[in-house]
Amino acid sequence: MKKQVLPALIGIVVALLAGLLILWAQGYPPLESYAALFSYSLFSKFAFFSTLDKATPLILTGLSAAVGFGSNCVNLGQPGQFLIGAMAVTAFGIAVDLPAGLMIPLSILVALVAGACWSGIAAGLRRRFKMDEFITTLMLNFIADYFTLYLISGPMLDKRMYSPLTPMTNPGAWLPIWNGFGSAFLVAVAAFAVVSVLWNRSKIGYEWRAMGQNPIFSRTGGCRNDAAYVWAMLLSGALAGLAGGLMIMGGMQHRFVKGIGANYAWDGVMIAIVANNNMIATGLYALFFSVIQTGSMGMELETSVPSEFSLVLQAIVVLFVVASRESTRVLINNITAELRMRRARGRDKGMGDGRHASNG
Amino acid sequence: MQDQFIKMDSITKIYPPDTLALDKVDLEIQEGEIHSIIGENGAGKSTLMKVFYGMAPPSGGEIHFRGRKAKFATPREAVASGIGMVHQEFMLIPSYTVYENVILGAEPAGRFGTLRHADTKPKVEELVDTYGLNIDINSRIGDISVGAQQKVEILKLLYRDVDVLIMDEPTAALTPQEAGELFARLRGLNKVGKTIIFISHKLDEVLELSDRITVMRKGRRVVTVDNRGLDKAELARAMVGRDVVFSIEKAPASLGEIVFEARGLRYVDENGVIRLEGVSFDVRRGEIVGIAGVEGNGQYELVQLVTGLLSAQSGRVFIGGHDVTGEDVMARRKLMCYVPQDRKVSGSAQNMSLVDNAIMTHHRLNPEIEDRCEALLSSGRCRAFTSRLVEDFGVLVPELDAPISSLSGGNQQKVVVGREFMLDTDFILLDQPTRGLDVGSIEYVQEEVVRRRDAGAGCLLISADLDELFSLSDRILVMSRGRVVAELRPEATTREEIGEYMLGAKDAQEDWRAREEVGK
Amino acid sequence: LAAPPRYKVAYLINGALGDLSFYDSGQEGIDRIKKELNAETRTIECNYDPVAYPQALQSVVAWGADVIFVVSYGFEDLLMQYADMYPEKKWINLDTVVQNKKNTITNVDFIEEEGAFMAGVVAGLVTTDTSIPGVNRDKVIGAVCGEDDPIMRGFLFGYEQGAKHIDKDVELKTIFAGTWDDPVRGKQAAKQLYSQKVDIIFQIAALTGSGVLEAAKEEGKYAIGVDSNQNGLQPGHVVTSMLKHMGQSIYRVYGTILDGKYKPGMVLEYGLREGGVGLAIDSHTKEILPAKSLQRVIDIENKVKSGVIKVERYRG
Amino acid sequence: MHLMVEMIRSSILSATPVLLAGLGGAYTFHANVFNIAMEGMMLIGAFTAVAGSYFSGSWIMGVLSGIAGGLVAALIFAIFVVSLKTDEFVTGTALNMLALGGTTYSLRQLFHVKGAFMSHAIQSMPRWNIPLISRIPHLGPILSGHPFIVYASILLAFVVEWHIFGTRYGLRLRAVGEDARAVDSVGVSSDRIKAQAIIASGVLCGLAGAYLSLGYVTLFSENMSNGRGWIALAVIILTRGRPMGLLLMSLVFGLFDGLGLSLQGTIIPPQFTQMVPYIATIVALYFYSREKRSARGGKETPTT
Ligand SMILES: Nc1ncnc2c1ncn2[C@@H]1O[C@H](COP(=O)(O)OP(=O)(O)OP(=O)(O)O)[C@@H](O)[C@H]1O
Ligand SMILES: Nc1ncnc2c1ncn2[C@@H]1O[C@H](COP(=O)(O)OP(=O)(O)OP(=O)(O)O)[C@@H](O)[C@H]1O
Ligand SMILES: [Mg+2]
Ligand SMILES: [Mg+2]
Repeated sequence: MKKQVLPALIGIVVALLAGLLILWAQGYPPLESYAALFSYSLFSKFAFFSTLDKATPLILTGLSAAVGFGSNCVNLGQPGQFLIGAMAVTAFGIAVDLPAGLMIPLSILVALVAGACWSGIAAGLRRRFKMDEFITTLMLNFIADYFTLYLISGPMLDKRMYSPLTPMTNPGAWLPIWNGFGSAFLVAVAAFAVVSVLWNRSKIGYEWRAMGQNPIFSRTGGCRNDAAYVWAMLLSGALAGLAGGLMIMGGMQHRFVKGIGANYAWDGVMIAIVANNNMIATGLYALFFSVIQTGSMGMELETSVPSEFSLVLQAIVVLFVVASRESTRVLINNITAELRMRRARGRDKGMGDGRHASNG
Repeated sequence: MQDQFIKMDSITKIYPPDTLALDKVDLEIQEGEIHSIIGENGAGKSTLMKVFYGMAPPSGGEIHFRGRKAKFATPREAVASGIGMVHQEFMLIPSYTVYENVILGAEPAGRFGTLRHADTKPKVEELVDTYGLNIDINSRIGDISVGAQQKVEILKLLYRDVDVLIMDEPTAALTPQEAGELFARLRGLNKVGKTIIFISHKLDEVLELSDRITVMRKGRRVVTVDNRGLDKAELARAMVGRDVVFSIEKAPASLGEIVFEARGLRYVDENGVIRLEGVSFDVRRGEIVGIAGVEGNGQYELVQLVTGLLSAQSGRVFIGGHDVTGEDVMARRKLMCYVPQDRKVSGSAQNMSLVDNAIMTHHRLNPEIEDRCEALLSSGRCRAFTSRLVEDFGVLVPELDAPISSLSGGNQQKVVVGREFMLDTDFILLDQPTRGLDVGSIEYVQEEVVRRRDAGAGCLLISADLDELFSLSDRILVMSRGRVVAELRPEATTREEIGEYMLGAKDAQEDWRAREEVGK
Repeated sequence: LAAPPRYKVAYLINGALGDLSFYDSGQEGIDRIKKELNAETRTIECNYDPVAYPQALQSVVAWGADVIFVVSYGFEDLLMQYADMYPEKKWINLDTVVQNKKNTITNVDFIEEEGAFMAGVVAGLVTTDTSIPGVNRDKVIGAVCGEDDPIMRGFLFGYEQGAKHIDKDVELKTIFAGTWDDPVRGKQAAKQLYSQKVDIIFQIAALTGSGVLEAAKEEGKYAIGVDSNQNGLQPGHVVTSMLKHMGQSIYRVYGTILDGKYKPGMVLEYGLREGGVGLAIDSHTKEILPAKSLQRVIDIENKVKSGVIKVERYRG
Repeated sequence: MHLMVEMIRSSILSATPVLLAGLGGAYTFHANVFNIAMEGMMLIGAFTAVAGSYFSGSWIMGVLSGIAGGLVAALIFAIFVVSLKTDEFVTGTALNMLALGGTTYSLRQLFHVKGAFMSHAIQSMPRWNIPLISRIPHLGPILSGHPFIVYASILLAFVVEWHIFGTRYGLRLRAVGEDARAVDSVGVSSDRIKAQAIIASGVLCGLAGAYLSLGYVTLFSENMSNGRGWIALAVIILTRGRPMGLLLMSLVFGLFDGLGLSLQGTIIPPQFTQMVPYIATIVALYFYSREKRSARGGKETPTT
């Protein structure tokens, strides 16, 4: 972990500097823009809470991807699982009306199960027919996309509305907002805690990690890889589903709106890979990405920097962090090697030349 | 200077971050000699040759070749100067044919790089004939035996018409017969003027073959001697820096009840090839049963069937009196330890920490490392467990949280062996437990196995190393083409006899007689 | 002549600029009030991301906007809440009708059925007139839509009415491309329609529609643009464009604010008569449509404006 | 023109970008480089092609700069993956993101538009009318009148087939994919072969992008590759990187792509018809995996 912090910091700093350079080259005031970036994401209560709101889905999709990749399941189906989770919660919240005390836990459960079912399809196809989950999950994304679109523009359309969206869920399913702070974030934090413990401390978590590092090793050691694979896929899907569900339960909209998935799922994939599937790092990068995304609106307002800039910035961060992870290691190794070489030379001078011992 | 064919001067190599693989090594090799290099694992033999061959840039030092300063930046330049190397691990493309492997990197090509085989194929065929290699150049590498693959590696060098052949541990996976054949071939090449550099752990081979011998230890050249009336023990001492016991001393076996039994195992693989047929034998408490055989004759499948990684089409497996035929790996691991042959691939996860590698299998079976909640593992207890393993098995480690890849191969192997032995079961399956280890580590692992046997465990030992089989086993089974073709007692047989069984030269009739003899 | 007061004006849209029609047309209006009316303007795009909606509203308020033009598909509820929280600001909601408790939102509702009706009239005239080069004998017209939503349905509803007004036998074939931003797919859809005897296609698909226009040119057939004047994009093949004068409406509403005639809580229905929607008729149109037909278009337009012809609305 | 004819014609057209990208990906596939950056390379190629054509006023320059765009993306990918040894998956994903953000951002900076850039100054690829064939009824419209890249890509499939399976480079390429060290040991730099394969994939993906923005339509729009790189990746895996298989499968994909649109007007809601290509890919994968299973003797070996 400690070894990861330095390259990550180097990568982030270099990427932010590169961003600064791009802004400057394009004629935007770079420092002012960055000031706007941070002040619209951190330096006011509302800004900070917005950042947490944005971080909520990112944390969950990030965890989803980390669990998947970390245990050697290439689940790229977060977008689909996200949508299905959101849709299931919407349908549940419209159809069922119970007090909040019941409604909220049940809705969370529904989101988890729905997401897990969607990834479960891919897991099943893999187990049963050996079909690569990497392709099936990708294709299931498109299918989920069109399927939910069908629902919101047909059977579940709110007839009074102008664009494809469903009616609101019953208020029992709404997560409270306390003074601007969306409690959905707490659900994400709880999920983070549970998944971290599961991942780092539990037996199945150990098997997932072992399978992720070397499936032959874990299989030889007696781990039931097939079962572990299915559980990892289900958990991964459930987390993405929860991310979708919280979009409906949290915030102020409480309905399934077209485009609700936005880029959260893909961002989660990015986050997991810069974090190298480490849970704590996933949480931190989710927060960091959410700062960039939230702040980009501030840059647009204050210094007219197009909001696409945040996309560029994120990609640069990923590339630089990944590159610096590799190159700092190589660099440190080479420096150590050089020192060692020098030491060896110094030693020889001190000791004289005693190495031509015998030559037969 | 003229007579100096190859002269390495003060070669140093540091692998980042701080593995000093070569420490100012000087070495001279004369034209036309067979020069052996011996040394423990990690002594730097391979590295020295890789530096010479242009595969690893040296950190310091100079190389002179034919009196001229040579600095090969890539193997291509080395090859162009007439130097060829057969690596410790074969460098062959399994899905390619022999011919394609031979020409790879020096392909005959016409316009736009189109391959042209018209002239080359006959040339390769001719080489095969001239040197009596006896292989079909159109068969796929994946389909031919290890011995034949070895020949392909040599053929690659002949095709490139090299003058210097570097052979890095070529005999590791060969039968005695195949090794003998290889030596004859090398001598033949030597006669037509080729210089041969030969690397091996096996002192007998080296003494048999070489003109001169260089001993390396811990990245330094210890000594170079002419091979005249040399003594094996002396060489060994030079290698490890202390006296080495060549044969493990062990008390006669005191047999207990049957702890493992295989009954009529048959396995047909995905391609419909019969890999195992009617394999039946048992192992008793207090004995070590060795299995000899040329690689690829069913040992791999046997191990997989015993551990439960594969399931047999027919036949049953009993461990400790339980029928485990339908059980999965974990259920069987309660009853058996298993030291897999490839510690890097199946014995460990190189990027995981020492602790995470040490608790594999124990995590389900050993309540000692559980947390209060049964589904969780206690990290403190896992560490304590690992410390105990490290202590009991004398593993040299920097810290428990370091990735296992930061340990040397020998120490990694100790972790694997220790982990398995700590399962403390009555049946032990060892698959090539000492392959690639140095003399010191081999000694350690072998002694540990004997200790377990004396404590009443039954061991099944699969090994390609006949010396090991002879010194450890109480009984030796020979496998050939998926069958157990002989059951022999080490004190009543010879290497050559076993070799004949391994190659299938002896037939089944004799085999049965041999079995009956032992049965008495 | 004193310069008008320097208001802070925000244009907040649920989607993104660059559709070459709806949102962009609104942006034109914003640019105009910036240039001509001394406003300080900002545009916020939410890129269809629901999490961005509350943040966008909050940011606009934080920035200190006085006048907020908003396209609020998908966050109507939020808009109501914010309008109630900040009643002193001028909230102008475009293209839909949203009413908050304090009734401070002014809505600009476009009667797109009327515009689409006129597009249908033109399509009907083209497909029934075999003297126009490339027009076949079958009376089939087409439409390529983006995604399926109520506004789309409204367009189609008006379009079909218009065509049937010319000739009861005209048949309408529709393809939903399923996306607003894939011209490649739009072109593919259009080509399929043209291969099914369609003479003229009404594109109601934002960016996807630019593929439709290209297909028209390639096939030697005709198309009708949408939202802004696209007649010049493929000259000779785009007969007309159905305009939704977003920009003009924004300019007009902003004008009432400067005049002091602005009243919060209104629903401004901008149809043909009010100039909220209409057809772009220019030299490109005249090149394709015979003068007689053109005259008929103008007659019908006047009848709609004067209420002689009643165009039914989708949500009747 | 008949709907059938139009369907076949349009399937050829929409198969082309998938085929081109797929041929590029075949190189990386055989070099065992997991190239998920094809989507991004294509997008960058589409953008630079339009920019090149717009500023130079020549479609040839447009195509060349499309190729150059793909090339630059490939160089970035190669530097990271081959030189810095970063993970292919990570780098590819980041590159896709960079391509999406970068092209959108540049669209605004360079052309001051959002969403899409159209202009009469963009020169599109000329279409080739094949003299005799174009007059054959039905067949004529199917085979004739396409941008030249359509023909080039079919030809290219044969060239790539020859290049990968019949030349010195191909022999080395496939060897690198199987065991890079073995190739290094005979004095051929496997890194170099890998880099070349990545570059080849970049060039072909750039060409695919140029086809999208200058051949199929004449404009650039945000995210205009729109998943075609992913489809290409799926097709490569399904055909195991064989150019002839790619040719066939991308046509099949093109057909399903068009089918999705034309199934509308039946009672199936449009959203379901739009799923057709993706469902078809899953079905294809099912058959592919079944074939793989039965090639192994049909017997499942338990993996626990
Ligand atoms: N690629 C590498 N990176 C880092 N260290 C290495 C590398 N290859 C070898 N080493 C280390 O260099 C030292 C010398 O290794 P080398 O392979 O030359 O030994 P060897 O004498 O050939 O041993 P063996 O008998 O096991 O083949 C060992 O400590 C080894 O661990
Ligand atoms: N690619 C590598 N990068 C860094 N270090 C390596 C590499 N390969 C080997 N090493 C280092 O070399 C040592 C062991 O290497 P290796 O596995 O080659 O040894 P071995 O020959 O199998 O075993 P031993 O030398 O202990 O008998 C360890 O210290 C390991 O960290
Ligand atoms: Mg070694
Ligand atoms: Mg070695």
